[in-house]
Amino acid sequence: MMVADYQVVAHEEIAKNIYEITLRHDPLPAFVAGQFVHVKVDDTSSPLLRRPLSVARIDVEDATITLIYRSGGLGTNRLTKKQVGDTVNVLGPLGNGFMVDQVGSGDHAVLVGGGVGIPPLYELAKQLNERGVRVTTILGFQDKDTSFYVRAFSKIADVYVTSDDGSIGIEGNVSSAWPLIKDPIDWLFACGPKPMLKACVSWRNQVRKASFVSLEERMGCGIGACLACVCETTQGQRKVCSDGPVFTAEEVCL
Amino acid sequence: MMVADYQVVAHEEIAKNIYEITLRHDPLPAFVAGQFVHVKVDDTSSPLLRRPLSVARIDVEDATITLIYRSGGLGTNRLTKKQVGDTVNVLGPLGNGFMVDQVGSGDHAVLVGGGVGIPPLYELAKQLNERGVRVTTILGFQDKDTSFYVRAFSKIADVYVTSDDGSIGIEGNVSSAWPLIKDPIDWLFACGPKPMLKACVSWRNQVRKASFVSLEERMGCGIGACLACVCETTQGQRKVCSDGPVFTAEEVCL
Amino acid sequence: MNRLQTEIAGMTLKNPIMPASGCFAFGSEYNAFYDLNQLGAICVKAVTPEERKGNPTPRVAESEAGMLNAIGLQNPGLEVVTNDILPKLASLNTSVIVNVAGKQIEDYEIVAARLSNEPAVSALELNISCPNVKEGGMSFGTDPETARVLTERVKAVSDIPVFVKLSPNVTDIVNIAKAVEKGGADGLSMINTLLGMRIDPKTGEPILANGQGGLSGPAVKPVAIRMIYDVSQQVSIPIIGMGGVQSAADAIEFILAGASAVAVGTANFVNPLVCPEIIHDLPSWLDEWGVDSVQELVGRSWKSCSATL
Amino acid sequence: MNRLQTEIAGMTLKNPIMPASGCFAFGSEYNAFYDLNQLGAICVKAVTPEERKGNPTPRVAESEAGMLNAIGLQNPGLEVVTNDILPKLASLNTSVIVNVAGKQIEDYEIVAARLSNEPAVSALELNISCPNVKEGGMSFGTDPETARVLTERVKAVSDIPVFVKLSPNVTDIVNIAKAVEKGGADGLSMINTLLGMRIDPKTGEPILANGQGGLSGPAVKPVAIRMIYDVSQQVSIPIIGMGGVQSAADAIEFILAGASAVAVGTANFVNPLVCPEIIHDLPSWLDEWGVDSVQELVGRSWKSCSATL
Ligand SMILES: Cc1cc2nc3c(=O)[nH]c(=O)nc-3n(C[C@H](O)[C@H](O)[C@H](O)COP(=O)(O)OP(=O)(O)OC[C@H]3O[C@@H](n4cnc5c(N)ncnc54)[C@H](O)[C@@H]3O)c2cc1C
Ligand SMILES: Cc1cc2nc3c(=O)[nH]c(=O)nc-3n(C[C@H](O)[C@H](O)[C@H](O)COP(=O)(O)OP(=O)(O)OC[C@H]3O[C@@H](n4cnc5c(N)ncnc54)[C@H](O)[C@@H]3O)c2cc1C
Ligand SMILES: Cc1cc2nc3c(=O)[nH]c(=O)nc-3n(C[C@H](O)[C@H](O)[C@H](O)COP(=O)(O)O)c2cc1C
Ligand SMILES: Cc1cc2nc3c(=O)[nH]c(=O)nc-3n(C[C@H](O)[C@H](O)[C@H](O)COP(=O)(O)O)c2cc1C
Ligand code: FES
Ligand code: FES
Repeated sequence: MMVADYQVVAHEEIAKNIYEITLRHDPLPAFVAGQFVHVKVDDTSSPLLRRPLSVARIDVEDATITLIYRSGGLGTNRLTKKQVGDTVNVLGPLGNGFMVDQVGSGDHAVLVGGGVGIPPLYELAKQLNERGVRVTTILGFQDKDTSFYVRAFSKIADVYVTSDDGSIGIEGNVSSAWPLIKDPIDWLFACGPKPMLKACVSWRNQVRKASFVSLEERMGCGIGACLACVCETTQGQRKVCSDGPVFTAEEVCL
Repeated sequence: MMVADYQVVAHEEIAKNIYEITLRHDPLPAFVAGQFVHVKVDDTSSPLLRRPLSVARIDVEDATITLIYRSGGLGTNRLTKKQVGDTVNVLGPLGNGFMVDQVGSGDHAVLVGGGVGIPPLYELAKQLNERGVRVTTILGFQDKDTSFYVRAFSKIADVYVTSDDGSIGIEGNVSSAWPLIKDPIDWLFACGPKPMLKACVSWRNQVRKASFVSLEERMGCGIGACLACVCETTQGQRKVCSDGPVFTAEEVCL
Repeated sequence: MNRLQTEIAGMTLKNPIMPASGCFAFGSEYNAFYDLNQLGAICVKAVTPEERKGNPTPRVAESEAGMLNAIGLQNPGLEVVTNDILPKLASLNTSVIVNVAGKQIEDYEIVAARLSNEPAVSALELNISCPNVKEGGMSFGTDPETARVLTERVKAVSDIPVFVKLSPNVTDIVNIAKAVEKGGADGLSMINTLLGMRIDPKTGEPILANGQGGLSGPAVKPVAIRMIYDVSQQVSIPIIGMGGVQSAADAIEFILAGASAVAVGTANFVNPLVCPEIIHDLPSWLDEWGVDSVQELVGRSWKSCSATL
Repeated sequence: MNRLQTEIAGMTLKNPIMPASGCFAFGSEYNAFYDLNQLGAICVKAVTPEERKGNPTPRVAESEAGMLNAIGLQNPGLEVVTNDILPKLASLNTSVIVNVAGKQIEDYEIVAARLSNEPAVSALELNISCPNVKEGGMSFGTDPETARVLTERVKAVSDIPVFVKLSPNVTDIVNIAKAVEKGGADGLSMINTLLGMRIDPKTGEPILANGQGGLSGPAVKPVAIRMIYDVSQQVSIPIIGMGGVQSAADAIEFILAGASAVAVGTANFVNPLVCPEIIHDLPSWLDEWGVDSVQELVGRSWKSCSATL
């Protein structure tokens, strides 16, 4: 965990209001898939707070991380202004990330993502694929215009796509694709809006080994000091930023 | 008077913490030497208020104005970040400006400027020179590093330079150069810190036609609506932003 | 049908947006940018019985997302305002609300009595944040009983609606609001500025010549929203909301909190076109909400939907 | 000689900078960024007699140059704090100030009595902005008499310095400060957060699950400066100043206004290194002022120079 200025080495709009930004810091701290960074999008007080964004790609050799974010609010709109060569202040890596180590070669892992919950699943899919894990992904989008990374996932995973209006993939949400996965599932990883996570938690009995969900909560510090981001778990209140964002489907109370 | 986004066509540091920025808007509203613009240096609330900056050059053909400013505070520091191609929101032209029309060909005008009070005098000198007026300038700087536009003035005026530490020109403030002007003076125009303006006002009896000073005051609206920027004059309270910034040496009470 | 039409204290405004007092002088400056008849109303600078010079300069200081002002009620006095300034506003096709200030109750009475007969004036707004000289300098706006008496006495001499502008610098604004309602106010304006101060770290001197001043701008918005939300549920007179409004989204936030109309102050300095821009953007917010009239959104944050639909 | 050394309420701090309560948990998180022994003191999260779950989420909302929080005093309770958490802080070579909260005076007494015997604890800070259940929900911090009694009773059971943290949501903070001084407080902390609210313009729902919350950050700085300036001239106990501090320049502004020490809250979230950075930058400000010790600048905005030099 450290705070440092990262240099923007690439930044583009890859779908409607969806941006991909690649940031370099050499040496790059050790990032784990599923962790996030807390980004200061500007050096003034507007906006004041950092923005939590998941790490979508980690390139150790290149000393870069890639984030994928949806612009819309004050902070993310501001972030879109950053140009190659500019710096962005990054606090991270934060959170626990996905426990990839336990997933064995030959296991079947299903990754379910909705909207801007998809980014952290990409690095996860990549790492699982490298470990010889069979990866299936369900990617849920609002519509075709806001869809991204479908081709990238296709290279390393079986991909089901859903969209609310059917303009890409199956019409409906990720639940429409779930029954289509016929092979036994060993692991389930999910990240996205709360209703989606609830569905995933409800599927956990169909999963042979373990199911994990990554939560979102409004944050202050991002490091466990302010208690803004608590969630209820079977072990009592936990902090999404430092105890999570990844929890087991068993422990979270959504 | 209008408010519009101007495009940055040039921007560089021309002396220590002194920047020259050229802004284009086509069509360019009619600017008068000595007027100022109220600049929003950022589209967020940081800083909230606009910054008043004098117009140092007006290029009607090119549809540009040039501002020269000292960076130091929140707003001017932010302004330094603007790059060629970016836009800057400009409210202007504001204020009354210098009354150049009355100055006749062959008259002798002395322009006294201190620090960032010098910029508006450049356009004034240019216009007076074009009208066939003989122009003498006294430019007072802190030191050599923060001096600017000496050569530019030299092309159109007799120039006396002073600096607090003597690192450029005469050691001392503008008062040290005043006695060196031997020829009769018809007009006096001054812009700079208050003590300098006080000195200029005290010299007004040595001036045959009229003396003018341009004032600075903290501003809110810049257009006469908030009453932030009043000054005392022989005609009662006046607003620096809309009744000034230029006042006659007779009327101001400094 | 005009979806933005706003009925407030017996006045019909073409929309709920107006400049806030003190930020718009008497209107003529902004007239250079747009037709003032677009505005729901115009709220002009505080008027006192006699001319006031105001405070020495600097009168403004900046702070993060805010500004401090200590103008000090500079105005040419009741005579000049009535004879020279108001006649110019008489031809406007929008309501003019005149802000009234004073050091003792009599001051308010004098100004109100005179202005309430001026055809150019649609309503009065009593600025009760000024120090009350008779009561030893404590402002009228901090004691419920004083505020009630002031309201009552001004109401007795006014034939037009009277709004009372509340100071946020109090422990219990609901109490003051209720007292003012009891005194007969036709409406409330809230909030005035928060008392604040900046000191120059290099000199140790206050930046304002007056030492302290009033904080306005986006920085104070959450305080304004909280107060309007609390007060609007406890009084039945309408509220003109203000404090940091910069956009139509902000105006909607105020309306949802419980304001019937919205005044824009500091933002005019940042963007002279802010009022017409907000007015222009409001209808799309009504579309987003699926309502016909902006008035359906007043207090929607605490009113159940069924109550207003 | 340590130019930043600060004597306050009988404690000697190596410098006047400390994190503010609630923004630093119990310190361990920021320990990953720097050695906590650099800090003048550490002020930890509010402790109540029993465990508190706090409020539902969202607990924070952003506003211009500020944030609202409604954490709701979540803490593991006095037992766990004393047994499990404080021992970890005992080895620190800096002062630990524990923030104390409660719903009735007895709560404060219980926590204070116990903590004042803990070697790890150097001082207490009473958070009197909490609603007072016995007095019907009005906070302890809004009534001078209640604040005085609370202070007196806590002082009676405490062997260590007691700071009382004042709420800014009052008409007359000088009155409360004087009452608390009369009650025997060793010092004041000011200011706590301003009550505020944000409503989502798209849904009409408050952004905070709790509805309202406390505004902190740069937005509130002018209010804090004003209150410290006013109070420091009227009491003779020292003040820990806070509210929007982000830089050494801000800290100097607080000190010039009258604060003897300065706490940094929200800014830690923006920049985890802000406290050591401020400490690092302070000496150059002393150079600029030409003073040997930071303590010479306390209250310099209103003390004449000759009094302190
Ligand atoms: C652990 C974590 C990982 C995330 N990863 C991604 C990602 O990879 N890509 C992506 O697009 N988004 C991600 N999000 C959501 C992202 O943080 C918000 O979309 C973003 O903060 C909104 O900022 P804004 O400036 O657009 O909105 P504003 O409306 O200006 O935000 C105001 C405040 O609310 C907070 N906020 C608003 N929406 C959310 C939200 N959904 N979750 C948390 N805080 C919010 C902001 O952080 C800020 O403090 C993640 C959130 C968390 C908690
Ligand atoms: C009519 C006029 C013309 C000016 N022309 C020039 C120019 O051509 N070049 C130049 O460098 N400067 C000029 N100034 C001064 C310039 O406006 C200030 O230096 C600038 O506003 C400081 O902003 P900041 O962000 O650096 O400082 P900050 O400290 O961030 O400013 C805080 C607030 O104080 C105000 N302020 C601070 N210093 C001054 C000042 N000296 N005068 C007025 N307001 C101030 C700012 O506008 C802002 O509202 C002019 C001022 C006026 C009134
Ligand atoms: C420069 C200035 C002058 C003001 N003068 C007055 C005034 O004369 N009477 C009054 O009631 N309020 C006055 N106010 C307060 C505003 O009307 C308004 O209540 C406050 O600024 C909050 O709104 P804002 O944040 O949109 O500016 C003034 C505010 C400013 C900034
Ligand atoms: C997330 C958060 C939690 C807080 N918790 C407490 C608390 O438990 N007790 C307390 O007295 N003040 C608490 N405060 C108030 C701060 O200590 C401080 O007084 C206030 O935030 C102003 O300082 P700042 O602007 O630097 O944050 C909290 C503030 C924040 C932002
Ligand atoms: S964001 Fe502060 S504890 Fe999680
Ligand atoms: S700045 Fe508003 S009147 Fe001059």
